[in-house]
Amino acid sequence: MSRAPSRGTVVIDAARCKGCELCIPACPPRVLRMSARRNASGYLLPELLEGCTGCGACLLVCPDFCFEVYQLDAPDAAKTTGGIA
Amino acid sequence: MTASTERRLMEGSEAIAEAAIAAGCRFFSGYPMTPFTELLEHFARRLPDEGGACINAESELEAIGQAWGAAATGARAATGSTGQGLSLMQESMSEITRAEIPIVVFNMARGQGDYYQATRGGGHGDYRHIVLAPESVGEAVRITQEAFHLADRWRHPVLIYGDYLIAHTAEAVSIEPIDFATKDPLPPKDWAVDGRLGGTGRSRNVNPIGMEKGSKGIDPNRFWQALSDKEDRIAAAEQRWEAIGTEDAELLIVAFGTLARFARAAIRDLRAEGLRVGLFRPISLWPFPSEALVRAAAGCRRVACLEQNAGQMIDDVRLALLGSVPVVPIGGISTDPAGFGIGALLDAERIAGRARDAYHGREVPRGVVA
Amino acid sequence: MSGDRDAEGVGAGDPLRVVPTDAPPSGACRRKGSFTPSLTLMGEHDLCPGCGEPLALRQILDSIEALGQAQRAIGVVGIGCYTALTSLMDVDLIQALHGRAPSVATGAKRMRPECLLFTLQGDGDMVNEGLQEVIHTAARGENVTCILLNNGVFGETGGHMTATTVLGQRTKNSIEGRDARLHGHPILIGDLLARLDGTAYVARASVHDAAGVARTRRFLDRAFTSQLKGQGFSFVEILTMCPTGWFIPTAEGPGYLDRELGAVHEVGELKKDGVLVGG
Amino acid sequence: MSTAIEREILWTGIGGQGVQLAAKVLALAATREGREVMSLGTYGGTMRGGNTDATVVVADGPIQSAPMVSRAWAAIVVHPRFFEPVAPKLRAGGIVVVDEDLLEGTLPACAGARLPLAATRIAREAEAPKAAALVLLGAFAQATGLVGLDALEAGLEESLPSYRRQTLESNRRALQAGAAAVPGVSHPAWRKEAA
Repeated sequence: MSRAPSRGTVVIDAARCKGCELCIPACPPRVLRMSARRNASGYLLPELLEGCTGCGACLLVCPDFCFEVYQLDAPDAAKTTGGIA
Repeated sequence: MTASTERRLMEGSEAIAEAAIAAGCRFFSGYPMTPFTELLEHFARRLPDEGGACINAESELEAIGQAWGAAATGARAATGSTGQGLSLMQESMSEITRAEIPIVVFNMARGQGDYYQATRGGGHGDYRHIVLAPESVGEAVRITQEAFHLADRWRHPVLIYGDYLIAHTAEAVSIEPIDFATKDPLPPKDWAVDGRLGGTGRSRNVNPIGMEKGSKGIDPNRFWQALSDKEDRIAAAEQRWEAIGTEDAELLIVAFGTLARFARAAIRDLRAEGLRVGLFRPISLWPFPSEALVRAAAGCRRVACLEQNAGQMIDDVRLALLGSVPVVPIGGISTDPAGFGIGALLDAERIAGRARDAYHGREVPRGVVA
Repeated sequence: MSGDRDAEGVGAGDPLRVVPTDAPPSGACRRKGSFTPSLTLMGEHDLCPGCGEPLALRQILDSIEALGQAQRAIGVVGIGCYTALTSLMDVDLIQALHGRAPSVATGAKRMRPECLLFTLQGDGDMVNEGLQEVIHTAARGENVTCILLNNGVFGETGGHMTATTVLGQRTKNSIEGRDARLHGHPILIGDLLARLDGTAYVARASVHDAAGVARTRRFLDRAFTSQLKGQGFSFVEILTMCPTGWFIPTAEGPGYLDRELGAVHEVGELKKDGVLVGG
Repeated sequence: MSTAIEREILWTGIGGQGVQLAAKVLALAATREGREVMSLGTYGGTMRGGNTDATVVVADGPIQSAPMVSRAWAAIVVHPRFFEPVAPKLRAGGIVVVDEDLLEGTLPACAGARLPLAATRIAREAEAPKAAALVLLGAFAQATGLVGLDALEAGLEESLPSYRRQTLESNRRALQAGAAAVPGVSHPAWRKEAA
């Protein structure tokens, strides 16, 4: 599965997340998926893959206000900021 | 037409509506029901002229909800019904009291059977609200205005317990705005909602459970204890009564509302016969003027409780006197076929007869007074 | 539904690169949307995972802010799970009794006509206990906006049948599914209100996906605008997920909402500028 | 004890005769003259055809009576059908004004001087056939001096709702005709009786 370079990215407030998974199918480029990581409350957390478009769909469907959405000025800038987790 | 200070013949309903408007009431809502109906009619006719609003609600449930919303914005607002409609309002009465919303509620009752409803409250939870019972149209004019002051003074509902006679009797009265606030300044309504503080972090929430903004938990215990403490202060500060001829009375009649007027007329005759009879009239039914009653009854051989019901106020009379003086009920159930509370008990001679029996230690008849 | 849901199956040896999400990007960028909605005092609340009500709340508050009404809005909140959201809403509020919010909003609006008045009610609140109040408020043409969060169950009591529960829907007191013979038919409140002469704007939205949420926002904007124009009663019904009350996994909430409730309570605008849509 | 003179007037008749209007005119007139006034109308379940009663209390000081009185100084009997419970309330020294045209047999015995009046005929002759109650009121006022005729006429004008204005003149004639049918003050209202 090939991914387009990221044109946007998100910050996830992991402490607030309740692991409901609503963001996963809501993401148009399908770059959100559930990880094996859990927050302090024990909820499984989503993680972001390359290819985010910054569309903000995740923000719209997140009941716990966990997402902050950024549009990158230069495509793929996300890769340079974080690298592989 | 604006509120008139000229002396005019007015039915109680009209006089009360005019007094409310003179006190600054700008919102009224109600559902027609005899003998409350004319109060609604007068507000409907007059409030639009005063820049206010009167709504013919779909039910008493809605009527009190609308008054609630109006009062929550800081406006002086009122609603009312007869006891039956007040029953429907009890859930809101409880919540409004606990949300500390100052409204005035009129019970143009069908007789005196709503004493428990008025003073104990038919709603849920711990709450008491002020209850004032005028005996005449003239007194209703003053009490109505005072009710709006007390509501704002304490951020608390005030119920006015009237009846068919208060609503329908016409008296020559003048409606002059009474200034209560100069002697007893009102606190600012800095709790009311006007929308202006939205987004500032200081927006308001008028609610009955102690919900505070910016914090997830609520603390109803603390909130309701504070309300209870306030009610204790009201109970100490707002007792009202009238005592007549109690200095030498051997028999003390206790009566409230218009029935006290019949007792007053009866006592005039009894005194003419040489019987030493006095009258104690609670004006505030909650808080009940217990200490004043104890003082008034101090030298009496007997206390006669006159009320037009199966015996409700007598609980408060007995609680006040704690067995120090024998208490005899001399009223009873008494209404007309329509159930409006125009019973045979509303007769000064009959009351004089019952008081005479009580005076002389004879048995007073019980049961329906027909 | 996405096949990525098997969370335990992904992780370290995955060939796809995971982008860190714990801090804003360091490069040149533009923030497009922030965590918490406009007009909130905090981002946290105690509603269940997968609940649709906070999604609706976000759109309501964002709409009020965007329309420049932040300092003129008064909300009247009914009794339901959403009542807990009052602690985070930074607009003036009146807490009403179950079902009574339209009446309370009426009184407030009459005394403060300059304010934007809205109610926040659930289906149990508005369509069960408060049905007559919302109908009469609409029929009077009160210039207020009533907002219904409709999930077809009493969420707060743990998933019981309401007046909007659809036929076949399992609830704790219709355990074999709502049966018209036993439990009667659901009330389509939006359709009912649209037929009243006093209503100016009536719409039904759903927050089951991002497009639905965006549509919800458009409908809210139009309802509030209608009120600001003084057109009369406006109404937005928002279908929301309640996976807890529906007894399904959170991730299945949007699909269930769209497939079951959405099939009966159809999404769309029912009345605009006082005229029935398609009528 | 108050030294005020307090006059209780009981009205009785059948719904539709204008009893409530006439009682209101009396109360308004007395208010105009600066008296203390209290009045209460009561009627049975039916608006027309049933009993209709009113109590008007007029005093020259604070009123001691309750809105419904056990004893009355005067009665105005617009129709005698429901007079029976009223009769025992009347005190000696008072006055009972009766429309004798409507008498069916004899009026129940009662205290107070009887002032019979052919009110129905007088009203008809005054071309105010529906206003016999006002004829009785005019006569009562003339016989007692409780209120002046001018105040009654002003009260009449005040009492009529806008949709009844066309009846003002005929009603005024009825008041005047009633007053003219009585020679003068026979039962002065404002003179205190000997105890």
